[in-house]
Amino acid sequence: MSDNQFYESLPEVEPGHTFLDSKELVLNMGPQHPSTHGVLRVILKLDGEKVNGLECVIGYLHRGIEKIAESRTWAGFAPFVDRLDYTAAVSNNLGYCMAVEKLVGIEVPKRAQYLRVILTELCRLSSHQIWLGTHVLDIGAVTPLFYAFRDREEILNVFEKYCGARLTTHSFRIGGCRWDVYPAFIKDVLRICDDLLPKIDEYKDLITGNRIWMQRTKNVGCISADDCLAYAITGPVLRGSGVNWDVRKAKPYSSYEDFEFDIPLGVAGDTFDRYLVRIEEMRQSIRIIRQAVAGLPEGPIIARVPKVLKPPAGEVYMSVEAPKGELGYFLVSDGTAQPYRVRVRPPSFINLQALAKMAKGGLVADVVAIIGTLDIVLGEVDR
Amino acid sequence: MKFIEGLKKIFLIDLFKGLFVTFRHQDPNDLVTEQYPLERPEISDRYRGQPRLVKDENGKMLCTACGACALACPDKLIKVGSMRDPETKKKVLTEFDYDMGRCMFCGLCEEACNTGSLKLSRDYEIALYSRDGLELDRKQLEDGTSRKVYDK
Amino acid sequence: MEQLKSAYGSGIRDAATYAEQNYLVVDRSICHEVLLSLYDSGFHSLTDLTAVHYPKDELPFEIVWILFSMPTNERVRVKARFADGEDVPTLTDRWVGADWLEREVYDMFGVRFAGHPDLRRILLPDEWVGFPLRKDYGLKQQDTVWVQKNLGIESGQ
Amino acid sequence: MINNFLGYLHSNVTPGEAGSLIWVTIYVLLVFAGISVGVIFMNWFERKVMAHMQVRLGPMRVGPHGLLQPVADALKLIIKEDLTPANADKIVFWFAPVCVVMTAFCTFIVVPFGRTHAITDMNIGVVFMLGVSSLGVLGVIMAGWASNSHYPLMGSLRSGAQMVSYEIAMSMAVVSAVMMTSMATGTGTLSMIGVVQAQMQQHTWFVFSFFPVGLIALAVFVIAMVAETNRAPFDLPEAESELVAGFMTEYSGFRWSLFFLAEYTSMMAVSSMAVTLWLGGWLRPFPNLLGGRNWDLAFSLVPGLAFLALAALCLFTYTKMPRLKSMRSAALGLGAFASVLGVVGIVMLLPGVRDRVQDIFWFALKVGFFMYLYVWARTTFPRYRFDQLMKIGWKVLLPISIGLVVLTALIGVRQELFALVWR
Repeated sequence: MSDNQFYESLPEVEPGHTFLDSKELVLNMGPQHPSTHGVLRVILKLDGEKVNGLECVIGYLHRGIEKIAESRTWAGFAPFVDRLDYTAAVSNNLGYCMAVEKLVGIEVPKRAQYLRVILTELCRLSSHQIWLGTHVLDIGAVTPLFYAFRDREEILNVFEKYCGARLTTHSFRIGGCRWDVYPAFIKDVLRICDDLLPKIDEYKDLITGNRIWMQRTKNVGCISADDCLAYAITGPVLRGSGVNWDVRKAKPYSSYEDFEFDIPLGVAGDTFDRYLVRIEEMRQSIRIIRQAVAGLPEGPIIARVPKVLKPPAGEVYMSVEAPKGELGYFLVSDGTAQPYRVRVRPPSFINLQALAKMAKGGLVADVVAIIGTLDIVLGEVDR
Repeated sequence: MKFIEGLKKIFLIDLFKGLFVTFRHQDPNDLVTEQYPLERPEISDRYRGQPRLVKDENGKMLCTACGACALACPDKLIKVGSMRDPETKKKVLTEFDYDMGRCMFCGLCEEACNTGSLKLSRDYEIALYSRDGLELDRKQLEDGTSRKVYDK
Repeated sequence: MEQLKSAYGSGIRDAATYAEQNYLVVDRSICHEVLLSLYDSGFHSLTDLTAVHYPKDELPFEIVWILFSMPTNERVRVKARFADGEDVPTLTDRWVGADWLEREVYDMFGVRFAGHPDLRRILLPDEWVGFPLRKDYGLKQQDTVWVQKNLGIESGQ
Repeated sequence: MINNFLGYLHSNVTPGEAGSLIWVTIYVLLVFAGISVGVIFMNWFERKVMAHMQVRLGPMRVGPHGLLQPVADALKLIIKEDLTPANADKIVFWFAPVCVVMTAFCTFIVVPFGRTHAITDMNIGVVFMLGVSSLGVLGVIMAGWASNSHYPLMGSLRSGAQMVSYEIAMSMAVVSAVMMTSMATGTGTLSMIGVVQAQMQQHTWFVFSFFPVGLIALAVFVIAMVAETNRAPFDLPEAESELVAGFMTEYSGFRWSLFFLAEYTSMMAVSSMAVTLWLGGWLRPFPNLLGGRNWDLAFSLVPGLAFLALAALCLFTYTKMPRLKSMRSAALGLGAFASVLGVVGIVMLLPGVRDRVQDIFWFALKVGFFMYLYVWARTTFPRYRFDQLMKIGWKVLLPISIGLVVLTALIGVRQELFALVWR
């Protein structure tokens, strides 16, 4: 439905209408808008301040990653997966490598599994810090963005020292990890854990306790638990509505069962609960990192994998708890060195569906808050 | 407890707490800005920057023109030209060009090279004003391209 | 899994587990009932819906539904083969989340979904011709008509 | 010519009252130039303070520590192309910024920087100030309407509603302050200089008189003041996350800088009003507690010493600057700036100049505190939603301020009340 079709579909002014009855104002929160976290276009049908209807137009960042996969080798496709959710490249990589390992049936050595857990949890911290900075910025407070990005800088330095790149890390290979730990790795990671805890409490004074923040986020964008299930929403948004489901607990992978951590749950399913869930998740990630670093076993970091990988014909669906939700890979292989079909189950794409339902009836300012709390990344929505 | 909450609400305690957090952050040694041309960032030695063909100590080429890197590269950016040396019957590298314009620095070529001659160096200042300077030929790969470094 | 097999005997082609993931291959005529019965037995959230294109078979499009049941923490994959141009029954009545997923499969494969509220392209521009994820759609191929009209350039390459 | 000029210097009455036309025009130009310098400094001050609170450095490249940044901004805005949207309403589009700037500057006619340092001493000074500061709303709505596009229209309507609803709370707080002026002499005064003199006679700043009432009145005024100038937690009209830039979206170049100038000027005007009414305008701290000759002398030295300290700070950073060819011009600039500050400091220590300058320095210091408060609030607080903003304006601030007026009145006449009751 191109623009003019959309505008024609608006109700004509019936004869009974007087000039004072406000016809709906169609506002275009266009692809390049300061608070749509990327190239998302939201067509708002407004009655004054209230949002009557909302429609998302996506596809501006569509690069056709699933088509590219069909002409790359299994190992050659791994760097492309970093570009999906570019704020959490490590967990995309982990998901893809584990899916291929399950397809081929490779057993990853224990040390590589622990190393992968440490790096994924660090990546979850950095993704949550980006979310915190931009979400609070959309609601008006300018400073937390800089505190969150300053803390994130430490994590990016560890990524750079470990695998050579800060954002598109391409840190794992099929069968394990590419590099072993650099000498000061353990010291850096523990320093990050110790530095971050007081900083998270600082956010409590600056934001959580702030009455303006509470008024802007309490019962805004509410969604009930069974709506979440109907929309197949996963991740912090689901846990914000009180559903106790996390892929790391439900279907443990990469030796997550060795670590004990609890899953924060919200109660009312509004923006404030999701905020608390993510802040608590950052604390839990630090707990996991500490246990993983303490229990890092010795041994090889990569299993024996043939140079040109030809997995047996078959298909497999493997999902990982990415910072945004359940990131799944459905791989179909026909026995050749190139994947036959790679389907990425993007959590942001499916969570974004609920935006129309959550934003209905709210105000324009709430639409911005809800986009922030859904924590969508357009690289993953458009693929 | 309700009464204390009420008092806190009246005297805007939560707002003042927020104010003191921002005030506390003002002391100079907290500032993190790095003024780039003067203070240069320190780069880790595993950094994946501009590709380079490495020579061993006495200047002999390590590359045996086997083409493993050209195969491993997902975007087919590397073209290796070689001719067979009549008496030693071994391949000798004639020309090697690397299109850095489309490279995503994933490091798969460095991994595939078994003689360790193709390395992604720690050079991160590779910006240019025009796109054609990005197709690196063999000579540029060996002794590196010197980009103009600004000091202010 | 077993009681489903008994209920639909002929319709279910194959119910097996590959790499300890159980999946059902179902005949396209009864796939809707199988899915609804799965819904009633607890599989309330539709994790994923996608399609795979086998150009050489006579029923080229294989639609894959991945369902997940929260109470029993179990995941099942239901697959059904469809001919080109044949309508697939939509799931948006039971699983609201299927709306965008079905639109994306239509956008990428051209498989129409009967009963879908507003089936149109979701990722590609509306007037785009061709369905990219089909095997016969070239990697570098573009809808040059659309590109010239809207972007005013010769072609992407 | 010279002697009547010197005569003005020694006159102990404001130029307006003195009635000499030339002296008034000179003084008007002087005050407006001072305000513009204040706006330029405020531009640099806000960016630097906000940056330091956000663990970053702020402008450092343009001149030493970004000192030339405001000049660069002003130059850029003047050179930039000045667009007028397609079918915008030309005249209204042109007049809107002019109207906003005019009202912002008019409020400074009555602001007293010292006993004799005010353009004129109107006997209805406070009412005049309130009236003119509420004219700014017209300019904002004109700007929104003339830009002829969705975002500015919604932004201007929002800010219009916001300014109107907070004005009432503001004026009620002002009423309670003005009532306090009549405590000692029995007859209150509306003139700004009169208010400060009343505080002088009552030996207390109105903030501290009848302990809770003055403080609450100032708090209500500060909140309303922040909302009046669309700043900090109430900056909804130019909330970039929703309305891109509110009513200023369609403006560019010089016209946009007029809005920018008007915003800072109205911030200064409203905070100088708060200073005059509650914090004893140009009075030095503890005028009566620490009265007497030597205290006066000590306090009069403070301005000069302050400027010398600033000069020393600049010299200190000059020595710490890295020795680089490219940085040499910046270092020289900093050195020159430090010497200028030093000279000004010494001049201020001369006896003749000292007591003249003292009033202006204390007034500027107090207004500076409010400016710091603005910037501090802007970095810390998230933004209110529009309906919450109106709820606070009408349901919270207004009742409190009206209650204040009643309370001040009751406390004011407490003797008569007791007398009535006991008898």
